[in-house]
Amino acid sequence: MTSAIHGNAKMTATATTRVLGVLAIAATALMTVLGLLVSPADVIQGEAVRMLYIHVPSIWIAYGAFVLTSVSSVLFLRRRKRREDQGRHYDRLAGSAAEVGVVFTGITLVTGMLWGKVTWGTYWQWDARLTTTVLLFVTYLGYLALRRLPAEPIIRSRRAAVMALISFINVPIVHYSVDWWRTLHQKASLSVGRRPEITGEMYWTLLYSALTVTIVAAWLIIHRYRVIRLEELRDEEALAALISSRLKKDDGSN
Amino acid sequence: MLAEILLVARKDLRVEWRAKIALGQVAPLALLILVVLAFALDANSSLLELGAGGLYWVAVLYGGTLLIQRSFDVETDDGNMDAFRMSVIGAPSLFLGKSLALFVQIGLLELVLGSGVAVLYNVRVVDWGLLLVAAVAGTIAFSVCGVLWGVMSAGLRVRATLLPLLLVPVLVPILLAGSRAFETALGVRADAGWTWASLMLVIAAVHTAIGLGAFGFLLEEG
Amino acid sequence: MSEVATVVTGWGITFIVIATYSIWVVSRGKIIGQELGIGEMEQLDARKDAGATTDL
Amino acid sequence: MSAVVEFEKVVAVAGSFPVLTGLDLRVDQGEVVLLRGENGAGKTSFLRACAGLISVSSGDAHILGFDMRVDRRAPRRYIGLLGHENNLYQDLWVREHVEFRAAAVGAAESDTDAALIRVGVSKQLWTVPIGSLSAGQRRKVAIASLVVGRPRLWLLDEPHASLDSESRENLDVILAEAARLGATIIFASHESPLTKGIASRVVTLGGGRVLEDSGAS
Repeated sequence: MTSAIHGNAKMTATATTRVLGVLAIAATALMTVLGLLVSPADVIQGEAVRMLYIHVPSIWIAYGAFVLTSVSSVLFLRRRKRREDQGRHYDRLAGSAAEVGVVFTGITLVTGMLWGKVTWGTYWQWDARLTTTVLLFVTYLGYLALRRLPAEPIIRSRRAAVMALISFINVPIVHYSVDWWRTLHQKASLSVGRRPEITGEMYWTLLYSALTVTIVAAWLIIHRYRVIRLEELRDEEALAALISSRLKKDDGSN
Repeated sequence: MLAEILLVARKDLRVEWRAKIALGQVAPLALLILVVLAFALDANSSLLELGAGGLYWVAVLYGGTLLIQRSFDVETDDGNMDAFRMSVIGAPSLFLGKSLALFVQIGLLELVLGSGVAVLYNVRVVDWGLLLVAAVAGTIAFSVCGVLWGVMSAGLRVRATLLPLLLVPVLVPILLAGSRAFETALGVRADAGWTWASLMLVIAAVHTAIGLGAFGFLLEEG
Repeated sequence: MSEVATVVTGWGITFIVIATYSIWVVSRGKIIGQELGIGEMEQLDARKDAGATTDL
Repeated sequence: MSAVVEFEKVVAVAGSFPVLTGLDLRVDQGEVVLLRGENGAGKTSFLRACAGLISVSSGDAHILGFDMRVDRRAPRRYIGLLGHENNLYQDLWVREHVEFRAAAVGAAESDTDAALIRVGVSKQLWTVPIGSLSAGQRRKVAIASLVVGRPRLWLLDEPHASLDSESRENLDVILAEAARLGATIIFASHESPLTKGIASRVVTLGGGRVLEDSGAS
């Protein structure tokens, strides 16, 4: 994926992403057929189980995206001095992965709440996983807010990278504290609807959905990366024009 | 290094002593929050007693965030950040010095709030040791996180709104652990208060380590 | 809401979100690309057939 | 004479605006350089680049022998910078502030009183909050905070702003003496007729470059 991004930073479309895009649409269509029509209803959960084909892969991919953000941020901090682009490649990767991660975390929350309404009878309960996920969502929304602020590109990238690392370190702390909180107070919570045994056709459908979501996410990250790159190119071009116009003006006045 | 830390902390505390923002404005406001929270719960005394630990930390979060803002408003005012960067004080000392000053200020705020909770919510302390350890650990974590995020949002136009957004998710485990530990210390819950308190110490240590490593890096411009 | 309606709502929201986000990303790329004059792929890569302008 | 400032084709960018566009300048020890130029000519940016507060994106920059592209923090301890803003803690008392600045740059706190007297801050103001001072008095406190650190390189941005004529002359005396003792002084000013006197060299900036240099060899 890195090479696909790298070699074509100057284009808005390439053969690779076009193939990936077509693949994403085809895979999604098949996923819809498999998930909504072909796969059977669950014995316990009935039709609601079909929500999990979106819900579960979404959170997997969200976590994957956040890991990518963190790894890119570490690479940014470590390599920025040695690289010609001052590590901005990693910064762009971190930013685009985080945004896609936030989108999929949002999808996880919405589908999870709908699933909960059918299965538990309530949209929300203070389940450890739900609580952690919503905190994850807010944390990375903050990260994106920090990235959006006007600042010198290098300062902004630096701040963002540090924040990405702190957030990543914080995820397990949040998770374990919330998890521990809930397990200590099981009585207080509603009886948690058991997640269904996923076997046979359901298992394969879930696995296939995960593959589909991965393709979609990869395509999104690549394109988002390019948009960031294009924005930077636009700024650089404007800057170069400014420098040359300033130089010309001074030469003229001399 | 210790001398540098104390120099920075002394300066911050002296600024506070002269201006009296923490004691004169933030503490009364935080007390007011305690009153408003009682309104929200319809002054139900048994609910208030049960929730005292959590409500205390909510009020600390509110007042502490204001103190963190103030701590960095002082540095960004009149271009002070430049003088900060031009000084010979090392970044780790700056970080620890500012954290120490915030620790003292938030600690004072907590003393006021603690008395407020004791009076308004009618609580009794059954384990002073736990209460103290949890309060100290929570305050350390609060201070170091505050300085870390404070410098990150310093000089930004939108820092008044951005700082809480960045700070609160990181502080969630502290608030959670603090609330539980206080509940045990106040005798409303027999749970593992000490384990929560030690979790708070671990979190405080983690963020101190991050701050020591990242502060200098975040302080520089361009 | 019935189970089926809930499932359809969940999938529907997901599709709408992903589609909206994709369109936003792609169109933003196109707009800036055009500003910079490096937009379409076939301008850079002559081997591709001219019909492949739609960016996926 | 050793070079204190050596800039070759320096380009610096602030935000997305080029503030220095290939600036060449060499300043030797003991020189008193007056920077002139219109608003936006790059005077402030040049001073900040000398202090290492903005980074050099291309070109070669050395301050006091330190390569600014390697570590722009290294020379800071020898530099006194006075910007447009006074860098004062409004809530502190005058003397407390100067003491803190002295300690923060590694100078002796005991020099505070001498510095305040030198700059002409009257004694009854020493225990007054800075926020309650007039603009001119604040400027003097800022200058005292610089004097106390005995910098080897003084970077002053409109140092005479809001000072009365007596204080201006006093500041010129202080600067001239510092230069005699081996310090290098670079200051920006619009009001050249008033301040040209102490300058040994006048450099005019424009568009982020040197347009005119009275001391160019």
